[in-house]
Amino acid sequence: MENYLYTALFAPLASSLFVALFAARPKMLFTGIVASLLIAISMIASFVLLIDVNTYGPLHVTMMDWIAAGNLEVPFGFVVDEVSVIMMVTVTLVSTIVHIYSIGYMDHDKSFNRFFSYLSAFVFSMMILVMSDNFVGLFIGWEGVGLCSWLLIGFWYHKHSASWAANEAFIMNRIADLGMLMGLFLIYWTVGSFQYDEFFASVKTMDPTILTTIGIFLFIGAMGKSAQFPLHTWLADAMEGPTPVSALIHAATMVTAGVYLVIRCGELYTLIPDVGFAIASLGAFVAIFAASMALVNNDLKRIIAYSTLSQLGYMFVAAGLGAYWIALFHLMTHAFFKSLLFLGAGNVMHAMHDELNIKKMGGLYGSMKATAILMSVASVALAGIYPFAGFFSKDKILEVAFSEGAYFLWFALFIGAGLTAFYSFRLVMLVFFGEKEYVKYGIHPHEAQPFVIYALLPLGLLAVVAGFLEHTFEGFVTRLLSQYEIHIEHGTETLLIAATLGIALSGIAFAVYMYRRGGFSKAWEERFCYKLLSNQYYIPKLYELYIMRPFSALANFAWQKIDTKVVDLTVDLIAKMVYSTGEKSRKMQSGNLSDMLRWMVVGMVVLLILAFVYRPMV
Amino acid sequence: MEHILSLLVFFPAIAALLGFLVVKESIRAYGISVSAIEFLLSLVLWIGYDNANAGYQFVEYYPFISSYGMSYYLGVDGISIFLVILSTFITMIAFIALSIEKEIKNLIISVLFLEMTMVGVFVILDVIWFYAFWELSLVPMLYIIGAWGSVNRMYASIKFFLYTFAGSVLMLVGILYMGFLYHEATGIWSFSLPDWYLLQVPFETQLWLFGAFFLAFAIKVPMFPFHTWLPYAHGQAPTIGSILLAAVLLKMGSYGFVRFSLPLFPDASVYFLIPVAVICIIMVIYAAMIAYAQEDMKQVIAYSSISHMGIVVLGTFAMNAEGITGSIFLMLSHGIVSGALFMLVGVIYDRRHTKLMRDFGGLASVMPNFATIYGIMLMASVGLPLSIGFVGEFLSLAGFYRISWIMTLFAGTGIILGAVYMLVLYKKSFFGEIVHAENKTLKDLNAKELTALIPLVALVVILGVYPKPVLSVIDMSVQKMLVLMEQKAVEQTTKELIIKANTIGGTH
Amino acid sequence: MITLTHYLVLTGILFSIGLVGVMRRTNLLMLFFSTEILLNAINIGFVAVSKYYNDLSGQLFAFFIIAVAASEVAVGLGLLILWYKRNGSVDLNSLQTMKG
Amino acid sequence: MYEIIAFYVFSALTIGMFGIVVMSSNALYAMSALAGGMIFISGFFFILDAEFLGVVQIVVYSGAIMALYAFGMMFFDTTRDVSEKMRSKKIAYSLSISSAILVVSILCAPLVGESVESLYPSIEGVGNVQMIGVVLFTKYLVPFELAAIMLLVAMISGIVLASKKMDEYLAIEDEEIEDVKEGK
Amino acid sequence: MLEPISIDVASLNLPALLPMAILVVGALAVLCADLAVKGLNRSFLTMITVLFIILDFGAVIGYNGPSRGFFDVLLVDGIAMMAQVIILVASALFLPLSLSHRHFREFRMAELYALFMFMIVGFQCMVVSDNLILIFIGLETSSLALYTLIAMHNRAKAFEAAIKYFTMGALAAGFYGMSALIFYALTGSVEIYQIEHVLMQRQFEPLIGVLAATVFMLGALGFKLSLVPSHTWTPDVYEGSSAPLAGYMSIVPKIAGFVVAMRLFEMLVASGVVWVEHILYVAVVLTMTLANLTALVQEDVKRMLAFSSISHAGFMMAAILIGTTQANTALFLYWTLFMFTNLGAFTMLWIVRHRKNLWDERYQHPYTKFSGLVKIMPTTATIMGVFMFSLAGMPPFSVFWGKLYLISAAINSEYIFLAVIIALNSAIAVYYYMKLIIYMFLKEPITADARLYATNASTPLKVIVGVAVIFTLFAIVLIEPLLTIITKYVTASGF
Repeated sequence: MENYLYTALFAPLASSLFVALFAARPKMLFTGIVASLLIAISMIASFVLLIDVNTYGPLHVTMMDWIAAGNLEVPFGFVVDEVSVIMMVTVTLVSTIVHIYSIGYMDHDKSFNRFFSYLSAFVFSMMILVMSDNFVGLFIGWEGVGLCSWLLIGFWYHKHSASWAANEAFIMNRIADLGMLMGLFLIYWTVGSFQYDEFFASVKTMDPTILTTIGIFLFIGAMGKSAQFPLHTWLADAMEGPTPVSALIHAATMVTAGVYLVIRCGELYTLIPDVGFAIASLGAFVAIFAASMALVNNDLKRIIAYSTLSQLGYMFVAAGLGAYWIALFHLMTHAFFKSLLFLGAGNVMHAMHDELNIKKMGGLYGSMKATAILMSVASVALAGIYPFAGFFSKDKILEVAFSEGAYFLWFALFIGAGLTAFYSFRLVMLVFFGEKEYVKYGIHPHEAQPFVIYALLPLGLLAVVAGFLEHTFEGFVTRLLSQYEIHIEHGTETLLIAATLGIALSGIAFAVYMYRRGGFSKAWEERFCYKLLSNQYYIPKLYELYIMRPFSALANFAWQKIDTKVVDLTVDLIAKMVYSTGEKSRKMQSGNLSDMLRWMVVGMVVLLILAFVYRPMV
Repeated sequence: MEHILSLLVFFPAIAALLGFLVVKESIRAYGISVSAIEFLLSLVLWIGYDNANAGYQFVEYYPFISSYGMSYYLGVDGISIFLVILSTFITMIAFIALSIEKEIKNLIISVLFLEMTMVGVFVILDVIWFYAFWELSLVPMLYIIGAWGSVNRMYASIKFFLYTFAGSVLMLVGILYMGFLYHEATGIWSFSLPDWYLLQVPFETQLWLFGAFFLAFAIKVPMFPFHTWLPYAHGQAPTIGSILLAAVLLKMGSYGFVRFSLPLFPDASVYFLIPVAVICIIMVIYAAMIAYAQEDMKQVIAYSSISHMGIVVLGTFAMNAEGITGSIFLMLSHGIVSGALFMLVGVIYDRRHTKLMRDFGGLASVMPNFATIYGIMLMASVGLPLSIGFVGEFLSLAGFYRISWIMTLFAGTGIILGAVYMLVLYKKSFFGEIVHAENKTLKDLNAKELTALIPLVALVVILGVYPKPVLSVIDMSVQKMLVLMEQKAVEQTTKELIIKANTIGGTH
Repeated sequence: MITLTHYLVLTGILFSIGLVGVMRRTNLLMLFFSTEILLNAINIGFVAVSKYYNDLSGQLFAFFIIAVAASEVAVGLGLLILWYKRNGSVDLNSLQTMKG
Repeated sequence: MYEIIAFYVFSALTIGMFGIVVMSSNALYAMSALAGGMIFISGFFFILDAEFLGVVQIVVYSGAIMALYAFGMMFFDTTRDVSEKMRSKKIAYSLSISSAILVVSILCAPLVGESVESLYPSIEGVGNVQMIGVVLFTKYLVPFELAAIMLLVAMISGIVLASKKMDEYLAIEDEEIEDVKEGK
Repeated sequence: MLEPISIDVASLNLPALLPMAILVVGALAVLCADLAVKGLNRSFLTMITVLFIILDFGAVIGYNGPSRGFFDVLLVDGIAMMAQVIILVASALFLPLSLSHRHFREFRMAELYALFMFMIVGFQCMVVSDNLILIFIGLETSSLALYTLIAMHNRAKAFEAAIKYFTMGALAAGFYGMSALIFYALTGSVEIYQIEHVLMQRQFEPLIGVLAATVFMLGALGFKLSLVPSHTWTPDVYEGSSAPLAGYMSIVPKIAGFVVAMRLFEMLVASGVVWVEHILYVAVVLTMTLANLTALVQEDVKRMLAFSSISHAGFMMAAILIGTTQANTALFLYWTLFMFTNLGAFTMLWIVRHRKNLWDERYQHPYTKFSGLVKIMPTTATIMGVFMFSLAGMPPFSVFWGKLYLISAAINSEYIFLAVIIALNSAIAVYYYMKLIIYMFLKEPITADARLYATNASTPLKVIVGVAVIFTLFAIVLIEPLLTIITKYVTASGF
């Protein structure tokens, strides 16, 4: 049992370290293969664990002590229960596929080996994140994935934009992590331990205000990782990284860590519904906010990134409203089709020689059928059309919102669904159908190598069928997570489903219709709303203007003015003062004899005067 | 094992004296081997150290001015032992990495003297001797900075010397007054720390004495308004100087807080807790911002160490085992990490004779190993979990959270700002295209530098993954000290605060 | 009736005159004159007091002071001669090579 | 009665003389005035019936010291007026006046105590000279001897300083003095 | 009629006089020898003198009679013993500096040695008496001899120094006389213990008289001890006179003066006249601080040392101000340690003396002269550095322990503020000592010719430096025995 656990956990580490040995060397194919194999092993182990957990129940091991000081004790402990095992399976599955895919994708990259080392390292951190049995362990993974995403976004470090995006991502996450740390400290000083079980055991009896504080702090952490507003800007910029990275980290796994955290702390958030609702509202807002930005964007990957954002919003709505298993379910399905979508996009990029502007594509269907089909499948799933995976999970979330009586949220999500459908098919249309724009740029697209396509097939399959696992899934995870039954009478439910499907379909239809006729007129691009959206609501500009610039200005001020001109100068002034007093007192030493004699007399006279006038109490 | 401490202290000094007889060509080898032996000795010390015993071990006691209560009194406990090992270790590493040719003999000899003083400061238990070592440590440093530094070295060295010296004379007065108090109370003269621990000082007096000691330690650390000597010293000092300065000398100050301020003046420490914490927060944020504004790589690290020392002191004043243990561990980690970073800067400086970030860029592609190690150290410095940097920072902040969560929040911004300036540094100098032609031909780390750096990397990882053996040893002595503080505190509020700070749960 | 105070006042006056001379003379020779005045003034005082107390130590002190004065003159003149041989001047403004 | 007159006369004369010593710009006048003043001082000694001191005063001062000074003056040939350019007169005079006032006023104060019994009283019918002799050769023998040594020192000093040995090299610059000696 | 006086010789306690007698004999012997034999070699004269000093030393140590002698004119108490020991040791150590490599005129004259011994006699008389007359004559004897010795260096600056010293000395003598006169008028006695006795009787009334006497005495002794504002002669005289003599002046006349000051002022301070205490306080603080500040800006090492010795004297006055047994012990301890360090420092100056002022036309030992010395003569530079660190009060070199003990004395008698000022002053002082070290170790040499720096070196000088170094470095081991001895003597003499 434990061996499986350790295999699942450490195979990625082994792969990472092994490959790292060759990091500096030119490309070696075997590194990619070895890495993929090890990840695959980890995947198999995870599946075995899945079955075990299903039959024997959760598994909890403590590997060794880590930090111990005062009353504080943090072990390296791992727990494989229903939730974590689902995460493990998802993560390893997608990772394996991404690894294999990358062998093809990074084929021509000179830092091939380095890439795999980073990628496996990421998987390792992600595994720690999901498997740890305490908050600090989770924090290790939390920071670890942050580091790996930094490395991978900045993988092509010679590109200024890439390294910039990497730093942005890291720093944004750090901001959130601070909040999380605070949460951890509060937990420690209230419970005296970081263990999940001990914490959840005592939440019932805790002072609600403390609970609320903890909840908020932890969610701030989640916001960072899951790029919720206002910490969302890094995700779009993170698309600077290689596409497989975007697929794995910024779509399937890492960004969902925040959701995972909230799900993990379900018992906490159920006790503080207000915070939960706030989370849900934020999620709903992000869902529609991100979707709107996706509408007008012309960058292939950014569109998908925004859609990821909005899907994360959906998950938070579910989690916030207490439907943890549904959030988890959507997390899983989303992982499948979104990574598929990204990997497809990767193929397209290769075909287009890293051209990302979808306006310059079109009509690729002819040259790359397989990719086209896969991406369309993924898009359909994303749009949430029956019977694709997206439908089941997403529709549930809408129902949850409805049944909770949060009609406003429901409406937001409802609109979001429509937008999602529209932009995903806008993308499909612009890329695969319509005019062959790329001819103008003299590009001859070609399909990716077969094994890459085969690698994608499982994802495609899952994107189609994953939805039907709904009930088994529910049964499985609700052993741990709180049950959530939707109490809407059947009629309304069907109505809702119909409505959702309707809006999704109409979105698709509209997209197809518009872009068959060559898309919108240029006039639209002059409109304010268009500008607003294409500039991401000017938020990055705001950050630039009101945070980064002032900060560096302030820093310079602190250095050049305060530190050198005030603090240091005072010190030097004191020294100078002493020295100049010396110079003055030097005049006394005129070397003239009668001055010397006079000084003696002066001394005497002064003292005599004092003798007369100054009489302290004797 | 009887006199191992005396051996540890005076072996380098004797070696230094003999060093005068060694010829210039082989002096470097001599230095390395001496420091290696010293390091092994310190390891022997650790092996022989009884982990179950929180008190002083390997104690040596010889009265030498008995009429005035001065004695030669050595001993280590969990608080000091690792600092000793750190000193010997860093000295050895610095010697290995040494790349100076000019008058290397004098350099090595003075560094060996410096090592004596460093070890001495950490193991001595007689306060007069402590002061002696404390002051003596300035002399070799003055020489190192002033003789092998860069353009503005005179100013830097004089500033360093005078500033720190001026700071510590008041400590001398404080020490003597403390001795006087002890004599008043017991009728016998004694300057040995363990005796002083048993002395209950009246509250008012504590405040003054705390101030007298505080100034010396604050300047050494250096704390906020007294920090300006540090950038100059680091900016001008040769690599080895910066390494020793950042890795060990700064720790003397924070060590002083743990060793003297807290246990001797618990009430004053608690009384001044908030002001000190505020200063620490200013240090953390302010220094981090200034570090961001720097153009000189070395200055960035210099200011970053100010910022980190802020967290160290904060942890010290958390008044609970978590915080103090954490801060001591953070001293070690900061010693290793900043030492390594300065060494790395030295590496690039030897090649390019500039430390300005704008002269670099794209180094990652020409010097991959260098970039990797730099990256690892950088991550350790921003406190990434599983790296040595995290443990101490986490514990210190966790500890101080018990005192005030809002202050912890502010101090915590250090981890954000730290990431900011460090990553910006890394981006500016390692990422991007290679703009300067002369950077295209840079050699990657050579064997010598690797041998110096690999151990540091190894430590960063090992202690990051398994700090427990170190922590538990420190923790024991710290808890002993806390109990002592709680017992000898004269004010009721102090007792309460210390007890509260060390208990889980309750109000916040 | 002449009391002790008369003599002491006289001493004071003479002493002050000596001081004046010490301060205003720049010719070293005459400066030495003034120092003699100081000592003489004190002598008067001593003798007067000894008379008042009818005690001899005062007179003896005066006696020794005279001896001191004599020897001082010898040494002083010796130095002065040296200086004069060298600089051809006995003005104290001429010895200002050392200052600061 | 005559004591009063004598006192005032002598005081007037002494003060006048010393005034000249301090003020006159002619060294010759100054010196003669000094001599005169000292002789008048011996007058006070006689009034205070300290004959011995009076005699010593006349002999030592007017004899020895004045002779020395006279030689000195001839040596320096300061017989004509000396031109003294005094620095910062104001300070000098203000200091002089203030010090004068202070010293005098202090000495005006009733310093002497009544109940003080004398340690070495002069006995009735024994002359001052004899008494002094007695005390000098008992109690004050050591100071006396030391004074002798002091005079010896003074003598040696005078000889050394004024001797040929010293001015052998006075003509030459500092640096060269040792050069010459190296030759030996 | 006067009946004949009969005095029992035993009651005179002649042994108390023996030490001085020895030196007088010695001096006369030297003079006669010089008359008999022409051109005696300086080494012979030096060694003879040293031998006489040693004899004297033996007599001092060996003395174990009653503390009073010779109709109570002599007072051989503990502090007198200590002071004499310091005086004699210092003399014996400084005199051999005449045996330098270059031949200096003055050291070939027998008179110098005679005067030297007479001077010592004078100092001894100062310290072994509490009779103002004897003190006065001792003072004058030593001073007159000293003036001559200075002048005998036979340089223009030497004459200037001598004349300045002499003239101010004459004024100081006037002050001394005035003070003695007032004391005499107050008490009808010229012996300190009597004065104390009577003043106690009169409850220090009239106070103004006591204060005035104190003021004049402060003026007189202040000149000897170079207290502000009577310190102005010190740097000039040190600069003008030869290095050995300067070093000697920084030690011996001062310790003699300190003893007198202890006898007088501690009586007054203890008398509870707060005024005196305050005045001394001010004088002490001024002396320490002003001298330090002026020393900061000096360009010449010798002048710097002069100012530094002024400020050290200030520390000593602080000890007298405090006046406890520990303080007085600290005074002697400090001065012993200071003696060795200063001996070394000035001897180094003497060694590196070059007949031409190559580096600066005004100064003989400007800082620039020493720049980069470590590259030219490492050992010399290191030794000089040791002395500088010691003077700066850097542990564990000798002076530090004196300072330590002094500060603790201040603290133990609740003079916290004074202690702080002393500490701060030593912090300021570090700068100018450090300056020399900076020049020697951190700067580049101007002329890399080692011979320029060794023109005056000779074996005896090196030996003396060696002694000084040893004492400076290993002072730690001396502290305990020194403390015990000094404390014994000081307490014995009731201070």
